[in-house]
Amino acid sequence: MPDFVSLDDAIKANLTDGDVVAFEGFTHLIPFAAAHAAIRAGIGDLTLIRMTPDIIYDQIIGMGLAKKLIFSYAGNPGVGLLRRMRDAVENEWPRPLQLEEHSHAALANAFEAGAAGLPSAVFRGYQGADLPQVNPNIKPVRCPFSGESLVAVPSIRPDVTFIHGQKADRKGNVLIEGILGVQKEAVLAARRSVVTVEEIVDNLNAHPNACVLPSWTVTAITEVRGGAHPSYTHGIYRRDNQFYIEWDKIAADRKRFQEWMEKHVLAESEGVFAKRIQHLKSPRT
Amino acid sequence: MPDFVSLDDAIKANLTDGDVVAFEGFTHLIPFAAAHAAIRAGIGDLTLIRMTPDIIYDQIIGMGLAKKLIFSYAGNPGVGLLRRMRDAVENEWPRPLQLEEHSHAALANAFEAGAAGLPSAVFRGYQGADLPQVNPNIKPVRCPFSGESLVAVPSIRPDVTFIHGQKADRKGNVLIEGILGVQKEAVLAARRSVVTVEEIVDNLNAHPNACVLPSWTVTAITEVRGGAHPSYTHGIYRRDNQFYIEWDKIAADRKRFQEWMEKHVLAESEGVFAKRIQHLKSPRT
Amino acid sequence: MKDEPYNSDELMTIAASRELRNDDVCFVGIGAPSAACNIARLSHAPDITLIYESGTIGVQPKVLPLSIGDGELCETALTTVPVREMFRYWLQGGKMTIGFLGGAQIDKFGNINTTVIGPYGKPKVRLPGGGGAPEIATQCAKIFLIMKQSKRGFVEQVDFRTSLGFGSGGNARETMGIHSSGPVVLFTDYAIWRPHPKTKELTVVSMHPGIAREDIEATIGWSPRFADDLAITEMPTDKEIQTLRQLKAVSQAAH
Amino acid sequence: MKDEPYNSDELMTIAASRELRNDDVCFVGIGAPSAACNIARLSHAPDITLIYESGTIGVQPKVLPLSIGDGELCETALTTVPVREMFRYWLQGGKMTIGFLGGAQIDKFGNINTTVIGPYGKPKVRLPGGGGAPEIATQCAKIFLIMKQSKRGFVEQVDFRTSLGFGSGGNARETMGIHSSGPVVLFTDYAIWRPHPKTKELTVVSMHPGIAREDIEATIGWSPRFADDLAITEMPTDKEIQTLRQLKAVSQAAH
Repeated sequence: MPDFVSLDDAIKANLTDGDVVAFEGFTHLIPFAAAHAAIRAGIGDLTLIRMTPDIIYDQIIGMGLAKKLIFSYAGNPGVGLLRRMRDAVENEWPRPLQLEEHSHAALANAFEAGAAGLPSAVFRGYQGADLPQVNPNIKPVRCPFSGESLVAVPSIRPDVTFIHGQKADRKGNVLIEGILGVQKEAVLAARRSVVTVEEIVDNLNAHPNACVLPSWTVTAITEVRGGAHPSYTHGIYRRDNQFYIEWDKIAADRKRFQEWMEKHVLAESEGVFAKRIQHLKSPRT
Repeated sequence: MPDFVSLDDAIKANLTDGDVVAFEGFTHLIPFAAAHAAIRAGIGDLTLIRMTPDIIYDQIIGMGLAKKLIFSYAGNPGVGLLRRMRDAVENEWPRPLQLEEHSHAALANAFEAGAAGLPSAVFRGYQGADLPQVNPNIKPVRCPFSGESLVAVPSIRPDVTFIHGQKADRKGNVLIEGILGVQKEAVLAARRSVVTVEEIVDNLNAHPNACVLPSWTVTAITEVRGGAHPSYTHGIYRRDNQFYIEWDKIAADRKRFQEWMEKHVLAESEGVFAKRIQHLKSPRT
Repeated sequence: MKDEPYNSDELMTIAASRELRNDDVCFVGIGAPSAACNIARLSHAPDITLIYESGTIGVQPKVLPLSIGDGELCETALTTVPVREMFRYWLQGGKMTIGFLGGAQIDKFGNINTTVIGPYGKPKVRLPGGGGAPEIATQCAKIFLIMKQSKRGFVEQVDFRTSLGFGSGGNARETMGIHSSGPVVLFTDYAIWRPHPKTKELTVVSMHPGIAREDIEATIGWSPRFADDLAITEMPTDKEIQTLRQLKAVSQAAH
Repeated sequence: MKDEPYNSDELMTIAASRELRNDDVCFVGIGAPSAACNIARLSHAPDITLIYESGTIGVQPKVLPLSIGDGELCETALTTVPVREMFRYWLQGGKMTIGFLGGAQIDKFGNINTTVIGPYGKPKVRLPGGGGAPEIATQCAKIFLIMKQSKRGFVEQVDFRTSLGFGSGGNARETMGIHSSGPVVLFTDYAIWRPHPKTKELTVVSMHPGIAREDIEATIGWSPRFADDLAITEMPTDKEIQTLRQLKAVSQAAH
């Protein structure tokens, strides 16, 4: 059974300087509250993994807490580039950032292979693309039956995965609904996992084939209402698209970024997330 | 959009002598009505694929319509052996039957690879087991990163897959709920697919992450109430465990088997399935 | 083109929407592809299947999503599958008839760069990277390219080949063992381009109304080829333009 | 043993149930393993996680299933996953603490045959085959064996090694690169056996009440080893026997 603890305690017990960590979420259910708690705790030298690093990784990188990024698409979705991440890559500010770059297909397969306990994932990919020339972690393999040339990438096994879900029950089983991303894989592939949920309930009332993580696959659970904001939680509140557009301006300037982080992350606590979603609550359609 | 046709027409249009065919279902949702229609049509020289060949394959084999079986567990689940299949393997009655035998893990991976458009599946399996010595379709492969020795099996790409589902809507989208087996993979991996459903409805009312096959992945759809009997349809009728126990006696004797098939399969039509489930209707718990 | 009842961006999107069919299964990206697909769905192709890489299959959004994972997509989808499944069963499994691509740079063979401007190890501009593109480019049956023309974007050689078009042209795809068609058309704000049947060089086959060859040459970083039987792109109909503008207005209000 | 308040089959099942813990995650097969797991769940291990290969995770059946896919399993499960996922994420992914195996033949190193009696190509008896067993045997942290003793079943050499026990004994598993423990215990209707720490030969460590060494020797196809400190298996408690019989009665009535 997972520990039901405060978010700060969950971070303290599960995230350490130098860890390989995935804060997963595919546009939906991005664990912002957990990432902000990690930033407040100042845990650094992290290797960050995510298919779609967006604002939270821009924030962690901008705060100088990451040494490496494993990713497949680093953008502010629908808005533009990640300006803090660019600054780190192009100007080494506030510190250099190593990149290990893949395609979505590769990383989705790599998470799957991690959950499946395999050392690598085999798929058909990167045909005619340049990435295999700059990433030694993409290797050709041959199908022993057809002779076809396929590619392999190492599986992903984070030290710790953070995700956000709709509900947990009191035994610690977690329900996720809507756009699922690779969160189930990220949890099952990780040594430890921390889940923030909108609500802890008596009964999940889940569809038999819904995405449920059994309690014994989860290390710690914390209730944080609005914990995915400005991302969203299907059925509970909408994506704060306005904030994503605004972030482009905040992140454009180092000083403005630092002031914003000081005020809205460092000087805050996770309680603020419930307030941030007040205007975004949506009825389930 | 799939054709909405009678079961006999769906068989005629999609199953031919010599085809590689999967009637999939994992204890739940086994497409008995479709298999019986195929037997009535007398289509033979089939290569049958299924993880858990049970009574329907015992019937097809006993009727002399199969030349080969690709499988991982051939039993009457919870009851015993498949006596018609044994008779074919041990005594070549009514004709010889080639076997290609795998483990469940191997076939589940092979269906997955088929759905994923890959020529083979790679997994960790068969360690210390004898099957790789008698099945040339199990080959060692090496992880290019860790050097670990893994195994590969060819992916499965049936000519045609038959499955049974709860509902289809009028556009031909299909909903499956409960124990899912490898049916989604079997349909996506196949050149053609035929789906029998309990009911054709206006709206599937499906959970967002339920197992739904879009209309354009399905070749033909037929409404057959009770079409999985003596297997079951979650939420609609229970498994006829009594019949599975009885089958052991029917299949024990060649003559009794033939008489039973004559009376209950050859002389019947799919309409009989609705009657067979009358005493098994269960409220959803 | 200020006085026209449409602008060139709108025609680019509308021209793309016209080539989509009712039985297409499209792997849709955000922006112009999303608009083109939804105009097709709201006009001549009501049953077109739209799939976003977030795992949403058969979406029917009322507003255009800002991201590929907006709630609107899941709420209107036929079904939503895990991302692993999206890339394995639906993209690699060969279920998509059409994929859309565009990027920061494109060359005459439709190879695209969305990774870096400058050298990979020390980029002048670090772009978002490939995302789904490397596999979309080879695993969808056909590729529709959409991209606005500019000297900066239409280059002799891309700095990094994020996704394959026709490589060095000719039968380069076939020699790599790739069976899909690759880019069958490129929609820009000036013209419609199609690959030459043999060389595979993208060739202007239709210029938008009011556009001259010189306009195109002035915005392309190589010497572009024009088809012998050069057409003029049909103007948007009132219905097309209304559908697009309404969709954009609703979407802007929603975000 | 007719006059005993229990029979030897019942003790076999109950002895297995006693070694299951509240935090175990069990890959359960039909028959005795299913009964043992559910007795544990209904007595000392209420939170034990039971998983059936049909994809049902965390089941709490009121009646024992006849097949590994009875409706009862899905209806009482925490969640039901596709079979692909069951074998990849949950079994191969190393989530199971205990797997149960038994079969038509077993040898002194716990290797098991459920494939054929006689040669593979021309079998005397064609058995069902391995199903999940080949991977269960190596991918669960520990294996519990359950099998009734008989000269036919307990053989010097299995006709076909469907699933690995300790191979030829000693550190055979380690040399194959396998990190799981393999069979840590064998429950029969006569005794409890455990592997010798070095040779890994299954050794009788506890005989059921009323059983003599000769009874065991008469039902084993090799010369079985007995531990120095041989115990006598604890008799079933009233509660254990009641729980088992109630479960079986309810199940028989249901099928």
